[in-house]
Amino acid sequence: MIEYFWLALVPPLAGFLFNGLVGKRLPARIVSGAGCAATGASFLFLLAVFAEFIRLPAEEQQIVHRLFTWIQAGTFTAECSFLLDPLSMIMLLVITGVGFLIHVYSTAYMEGETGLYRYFAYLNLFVFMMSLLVMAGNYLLLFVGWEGVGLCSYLLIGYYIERKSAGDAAKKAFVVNRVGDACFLLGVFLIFKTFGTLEFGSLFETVSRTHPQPESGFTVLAAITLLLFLGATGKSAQIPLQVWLPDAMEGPTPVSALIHAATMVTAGVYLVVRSAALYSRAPDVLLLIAVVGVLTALLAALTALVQRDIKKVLAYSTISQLGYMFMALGVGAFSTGIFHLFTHAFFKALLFLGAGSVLLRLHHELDLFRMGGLRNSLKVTCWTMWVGTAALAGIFPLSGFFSKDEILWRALDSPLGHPVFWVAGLVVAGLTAFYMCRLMFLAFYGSPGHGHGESGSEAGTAVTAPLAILAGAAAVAGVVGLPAYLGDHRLDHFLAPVFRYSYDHGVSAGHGASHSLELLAGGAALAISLLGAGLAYRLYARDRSIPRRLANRYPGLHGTLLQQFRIDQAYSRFVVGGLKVLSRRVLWRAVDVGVVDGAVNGTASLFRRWSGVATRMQSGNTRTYAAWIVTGAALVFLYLYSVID
Amino acid sequence: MGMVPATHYLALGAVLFVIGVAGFIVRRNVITMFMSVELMLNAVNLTFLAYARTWNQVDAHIFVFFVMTVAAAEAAVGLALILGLDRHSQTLDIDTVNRLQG
Amino acid sequence: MEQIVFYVFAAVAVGSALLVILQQRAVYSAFSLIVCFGALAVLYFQLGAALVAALQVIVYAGAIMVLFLFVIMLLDPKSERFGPDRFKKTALAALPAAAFLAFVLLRVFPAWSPRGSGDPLGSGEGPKRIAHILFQDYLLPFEVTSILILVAILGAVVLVKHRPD
Amino acid sequence: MQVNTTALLPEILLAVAGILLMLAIPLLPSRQQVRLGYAASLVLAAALVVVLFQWDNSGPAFFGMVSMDPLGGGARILFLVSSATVALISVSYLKRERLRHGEYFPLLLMATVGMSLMAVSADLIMTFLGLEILSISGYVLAGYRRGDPRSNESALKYFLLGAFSTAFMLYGIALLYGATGSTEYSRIAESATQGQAETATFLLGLGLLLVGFGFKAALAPLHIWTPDVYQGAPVPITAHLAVGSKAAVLITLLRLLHQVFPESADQWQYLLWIACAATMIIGNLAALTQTDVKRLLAYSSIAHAGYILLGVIANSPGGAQGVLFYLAAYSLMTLGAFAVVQVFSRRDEQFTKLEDYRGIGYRHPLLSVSLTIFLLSLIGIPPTAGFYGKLFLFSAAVEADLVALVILAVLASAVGLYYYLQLIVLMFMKEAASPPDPIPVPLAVRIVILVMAAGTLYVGIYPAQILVIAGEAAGL
Amino acid sequence: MPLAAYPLSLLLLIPTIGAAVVCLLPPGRERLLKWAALIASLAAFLWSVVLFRNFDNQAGSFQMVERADWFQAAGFRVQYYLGLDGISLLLVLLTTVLIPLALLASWNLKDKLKLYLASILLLEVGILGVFLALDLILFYVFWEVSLIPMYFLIGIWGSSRRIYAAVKFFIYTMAGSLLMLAAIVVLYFLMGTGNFDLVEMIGILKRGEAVLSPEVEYFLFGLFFVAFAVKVPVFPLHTWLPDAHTEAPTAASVILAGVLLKMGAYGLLRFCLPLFPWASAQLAPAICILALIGIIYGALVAMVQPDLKRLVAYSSVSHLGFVVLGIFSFNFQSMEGAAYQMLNHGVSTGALFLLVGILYDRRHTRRIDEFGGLAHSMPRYSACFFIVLLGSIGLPGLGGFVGEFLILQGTFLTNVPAAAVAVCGVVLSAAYMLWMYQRVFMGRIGKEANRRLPDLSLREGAMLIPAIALSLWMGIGSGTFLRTMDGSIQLLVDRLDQVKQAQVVRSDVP
Repeated sequence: MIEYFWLALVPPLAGFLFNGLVGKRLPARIVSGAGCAATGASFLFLLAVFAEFIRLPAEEQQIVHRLFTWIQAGTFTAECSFLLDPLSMIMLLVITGVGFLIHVYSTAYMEGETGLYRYFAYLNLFVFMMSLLVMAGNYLLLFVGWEGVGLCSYLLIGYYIERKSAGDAAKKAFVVNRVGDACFLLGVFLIFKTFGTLEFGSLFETVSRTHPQPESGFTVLAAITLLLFLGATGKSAQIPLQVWLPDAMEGPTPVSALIHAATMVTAGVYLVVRSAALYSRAPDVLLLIAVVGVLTALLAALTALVQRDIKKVLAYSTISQLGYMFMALGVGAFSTGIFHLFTHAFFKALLFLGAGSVLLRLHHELDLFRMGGLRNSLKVTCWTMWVGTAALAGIFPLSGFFSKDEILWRALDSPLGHPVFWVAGLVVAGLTAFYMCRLMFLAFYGSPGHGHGESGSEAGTAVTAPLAILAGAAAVAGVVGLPAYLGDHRLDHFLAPVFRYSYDHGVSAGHGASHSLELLAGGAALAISLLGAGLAYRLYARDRSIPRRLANRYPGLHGTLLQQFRIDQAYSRFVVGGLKVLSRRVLWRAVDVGVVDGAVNGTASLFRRWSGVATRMQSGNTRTYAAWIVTGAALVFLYLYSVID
Repeated sequence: MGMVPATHYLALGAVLFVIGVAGFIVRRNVITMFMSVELMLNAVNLTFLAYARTWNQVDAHIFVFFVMTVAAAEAAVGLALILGLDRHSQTLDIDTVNRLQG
Repeated sequence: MEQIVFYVFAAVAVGSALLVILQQRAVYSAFSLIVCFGALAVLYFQLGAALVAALQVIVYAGAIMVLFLFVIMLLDPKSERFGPDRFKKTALAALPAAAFLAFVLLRVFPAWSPRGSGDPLGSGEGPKRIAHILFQDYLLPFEVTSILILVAILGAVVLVKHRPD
Repeated sequence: MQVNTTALLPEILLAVAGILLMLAIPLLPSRQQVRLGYAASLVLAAALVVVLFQWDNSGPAFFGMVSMDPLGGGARILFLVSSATVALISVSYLKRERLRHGEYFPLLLMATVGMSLMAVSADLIMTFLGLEILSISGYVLAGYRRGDPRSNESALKYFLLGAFSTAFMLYGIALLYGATGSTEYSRIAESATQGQAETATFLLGLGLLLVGFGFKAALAPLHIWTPDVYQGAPVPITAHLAVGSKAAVLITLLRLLHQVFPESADQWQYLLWIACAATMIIGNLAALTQTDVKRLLAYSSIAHAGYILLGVIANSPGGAQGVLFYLAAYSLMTLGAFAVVQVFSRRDEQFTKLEDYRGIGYRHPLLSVSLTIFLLSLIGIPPTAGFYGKLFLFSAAVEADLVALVILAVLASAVGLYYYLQLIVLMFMKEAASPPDPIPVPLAVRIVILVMAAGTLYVGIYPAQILVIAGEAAGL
Repeated sequence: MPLAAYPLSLLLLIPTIGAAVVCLLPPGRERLLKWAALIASLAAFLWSVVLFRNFDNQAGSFQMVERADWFQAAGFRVQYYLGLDGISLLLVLLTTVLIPLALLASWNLKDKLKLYLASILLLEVGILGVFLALDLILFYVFWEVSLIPMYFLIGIWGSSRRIYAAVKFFIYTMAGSLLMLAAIVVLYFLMGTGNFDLVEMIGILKRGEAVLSPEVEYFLFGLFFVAFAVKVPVFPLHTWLPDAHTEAPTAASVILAGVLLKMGAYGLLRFCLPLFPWASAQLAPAICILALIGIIYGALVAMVQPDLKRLVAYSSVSHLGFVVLGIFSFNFQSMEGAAYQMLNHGVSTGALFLLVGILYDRRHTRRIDEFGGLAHSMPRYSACFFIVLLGSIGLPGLGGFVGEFLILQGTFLTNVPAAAVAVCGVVLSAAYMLWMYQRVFMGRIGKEANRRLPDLSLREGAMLIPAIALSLWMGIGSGTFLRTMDGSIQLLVDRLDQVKQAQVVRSDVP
């Protein structure tokens, strides 16, 4: 059965086609049922595959299936080939598992929507594309999934088509992603040009042979990895392409949970880890990734501090956490990055779904400051979200603690790490705890906000069950990656075959540092998180006037934070606006209509003018005509004069 | 008795020809223009005859007959057309004949 | 003797030719033209073309010019009024004309004085030889001129005849 | 030396028929005079048959005044077909315009005699006389619409300027005679080859001859009379001037330059190079802004004369072949176009403005589709005769290293596209302004249009036959 | 069947007969006329499928060759010489696919229907002839024959500025092709074969039996290139295209964008490269720059167009820039990609024009700001539009990606900066297309007129489904089409390599 793992793609695709083609005329129950069933089937199938997979010896945990040759032109070949290895296995499980829960949640959340068939079709398509992305056996097929999830993201962000903002956000997401994709493509070209293949297996093997040692400086590998990383910044919303993700919250909340928190945005992380064989040989690029990760994490966390929109807070949090993951990758801790990806998928999905539950209750009121006091009416939501918050904030012993702690530790401990990363990570951890607790206090505590009373309740089991399951997962998922002082890091071992061609910097080996130091570092992180939480409690649970006063006193700073350091505005003004002006005023009106077409029409009118000259010869006067004849004769004489003698 | 060189006859022919050309361009009266053409034809005839003498041939004399015939034929048709012009516009001024132009 | 005749009549020819184009009234132009033709007839004669000279007087100065005069009198054209800038225009035209003449007179004609191979033209044999050539070598052109004249007659008839049908 | 009367049998036939027709005027009642036109066409056809039978005849006749050769034969075919076509489209025209038939057709036949003589002439005097017959009948025919001042003006301008240029040509002949002592083609060529002729006089004579022919062939800047004359002349006569007359002059020019003046090729090629360029440019440019169809076609014919010069300048049998082929193609399309214009112009030639063609495409499909074919052929788009005409001309020119001139021709004809298209646009793409107006198409004209259209297409699809004839005529 | 012995002639004959039948049928019977035309075009399609199946992918040379003297006289020999290779085969197929769709698109036309149908069928003959002809004169004849019906289609059935557009189109193209005619004549004399046989000429040049001097080769290449560049269109010669596309009726736009532009690119592949490889190689950098300008410039200008058709038209400028870039990057991938992109552009842009036409039929405007929120009133239509649009912007899984990818990949191998710039085109295409989609389909329905627009009809569906299916097939099963081209492209590449090697030799000996 395991060799048919790629059949996991079939149910979501079938679901997509079913809902897309005939869903419009079917009742909502069938539509949503089909959507859930497709993802569920895929998940179950993959569980079965996993059961078999886990039993294989480590060296056999690399199954390639070649379906057909997709593109072939001369020496260039792109197969439609699938790869199942621990990395894709774990990704697939997360995608379909979390995806299934979110499908189920959606049946309730999206109830009554007219375009339900579209929604589920897109969602299934997304699961298909995301699975394709992680299952792909070469860069080009990966790119198919890569673009495919971008497309689904576009469709789902723009799901509420009548909203202009949704359309804008969708378009922005796609176009910004395309910038990254373009770089990705260039990376792919360079890979082919350099190594002549795009298949992961043979490529990594070749690389390990031709480039046994990492080289610093601007090598070919550095160029490749840099280009791929630029692609990853698009998908994973890192600096400089982070601007689309906050806007992407225009989509339905479950979509935000699935695509813009749990799965799609982590594709960048996946890409880097998948290419670990390349990245591990380009230390300078790794450093850059770490720097970008840290900066993004800091920037997003700071921005999240002041957001009023509940989903925006979560969105910035996501960016920040992704930055964390990249920091891990940047210090060479690839499996740690995946570990955080794994845990993050649960708690961030949970948080978004919780937020969705709040929105359902409040009829899509997004402003945190108009909420409050929901803890009584939304009990399940409240406590599950606390679990999620705690996990995100890295409170022991929830999953987030382990993964985040490991990242911080690697940043300090890895030969590629640096204490600065660690310190920055600590700050982000504190900030995270602060803004998450701020969110919780604002939403669930204090006096009820405007427009809603104490009455009202949870939306139903379709909502609460996924919340509960995710809360459970968020709580315990850390067990797969216990730190050395607590036990076995199973994830590391599981993922080990993935990195067989990577250059081993000795990241996980430990550098003579003792467990105690690691323990100390973990304690520090925990302490900082608790500090952040406490501060939030002080500022938002008890007396909310301080933040307001702060904001009033430093409007510039507040605005800057609120506007994400105004990067987005700069982009839209200078890049987008600039291009529009360039296109409309310069290229179209001036160059195309003015110069190029002007030259054409100008030639035409020039000919008309010359025509006027030619017809002016034709005055109608016979004597003038005679003069012309004499002129002609004179010209002949003139020539003959020059010839004769 | 010295013979006048042929060149002098040729020169006279050229002068008359040029006078004819000038007359054609300068004059507005259609008949005068036509007379200028006749002048040009006579200049040609003189040239023919001058060359006939230098070549010692009579062929050129015959050419002159033909030219005269042609001149007569042209005169017949031309004067008929001039009569037509007068009938249409009661003028012989060529400068007024410019209905067709452009 | 020949030289005197030539220069006198050449002067007459050029003078009358100038008068043709400088007279304001067409009638005077016609008279000048007749004078010019007469002067040319003399020169033709001097060139040994007695028959041509005779025809020049009879056909050209006689028949054709009478036709001209007839038409002129019939239509009675008003005298032409020359524009005020006439002299400027004339000067402008005179320049290329002078250049052309200089070119022809100084470069072309002097370079060439063929000595013919044919027999010299006896004064009395002229018409006979001409007839001989005309009706043998130039038979076809001669016949063709009849067509030409036919065309001209037909043309004149068509163009002048009053309302047809 | 022999008279060899049979050599000129076609011309004699035409001349006699012309005289007979003339004599028939008083005998026939005016109603019956329509038949004169058909009789003239028949005579022309008969002459054509004679020419075809005599195709293999060659050698001099009439004491070296004329000389039979394939070039003359090919040219005569062209003239006879052209004149016959003109005769056919004239019958209904004369009837419609209430003009006399009696004098018209003899004049046309005589003009044909003139063209024919030019084509076979072997002596400058003969050529001159042929040209004069053609010209004088042309003056008369151009002024044939006596009631119309435009026609008179046209004829008068044609006459005055024609006579003026004739004097130039005669002067040239005189100088050539002076330089060589003869007017016979072969003798002139001979003395030039042997270096006996004095260069200055010879070249000056050649130059003046070129001025005369350039005028008749409407080469810039001597084209100046053409638009006015073409516009004012009766439509069939415009066709005659644009096709038969022009072809006669061009073929004679071709023969003179290729056979009589090959020694001075450098000089006349240089002069014609400039004339060719100027003609193509001025013809096409001036046509751009025309509003009258006849005038437009006049400029078009100027431009086409420019293209034809390419073949003349090439100074090779291939060039001559190109010229003859082009003339054949040009005759087909131009005669066809004028036939359509004749029908469209209606009573008193009221409708010759471009605007009058607005929207007629769907009302008179036969006429408009045929006209479109002719116009496309004039543009040079396959599969029409004009395309191959251009191809063969360009080939000859390229072979003679006239690539620059070919490129110029190409660009000029690209400019020229516009005015042909304009007419197509008006016919098919604009709505008619006035209510439909029936246009009677007389049978003879209908046949002419159909034959010309079919011919244009046929030659455009399968040019071999015409090409072979042209090649033979050019001495290939 | 004796005709089966002349497969390519039969292909030309089918639409010709169709046109003749349409002309002969009584004008009143509109349905009959339309069906006759449609059946003729479908028959041509089916026959081309048969050709496709019988095509031997292994051979790179011309197949199903038909060759006979057309005429031979006075030193001129013109042949009726048809042949099919991998590149032309696919373009033939594209043509026969698009023509029925174009006919369906104008199913409701009433005005001068007969002339219209006959024009389209004649146009098909001309286009097919261009792709099949192997004699330069024959090629030129078909080239021009395809021009006239299109001129009439734009000029008679176009919208308000149709005449300007038609005349501009005609003069632009004709000016280019007249230059080509001059070049053909020059080539004819230089080769000295006494005929216009393309295959023979290439053979002679290849074997070195005739050598063109650099000046001559530049000159001839330039003349050919201008003719084809106008048609493609390459950057500064493109301004006829927005006008022509915009003013043309839907069917004509479809054919114009779908096939006619390909004639230019095809000409580059068929004539410019194999005949003048040296000049091509020398000028390639400059041409690549023009192509890049076209890509970026076309995309940017498309972005700000207020008119749907104009937008699509400028997008064609951008897409065809990719094609030219691919051709002049001179390696197997890029050239095959270029050929593939030609196909894909034909399908996707053809479909886009069909879609815009559908909208125009309903609202009689193409202004983007007249629309908005159409996804509500026309969901099926918007879905189709979106899929086609994705194909156009090169989403993997649809046809556009394969072509674009191969072009870029190939270009990257030889010219990294060019590929880097061209990649920007990928981003921009997403930008202008999605922005347009947003303004037309998303948001609220602003104008009352858009509220009750009927969704796709069966007929309209029938013309879109094949296009979409084809796009998907080309995106996933690219092998079907790529394999047919391998041999032909390989020949081209070999020809270019030959020159490159020769150049090495030449530079050794100064």
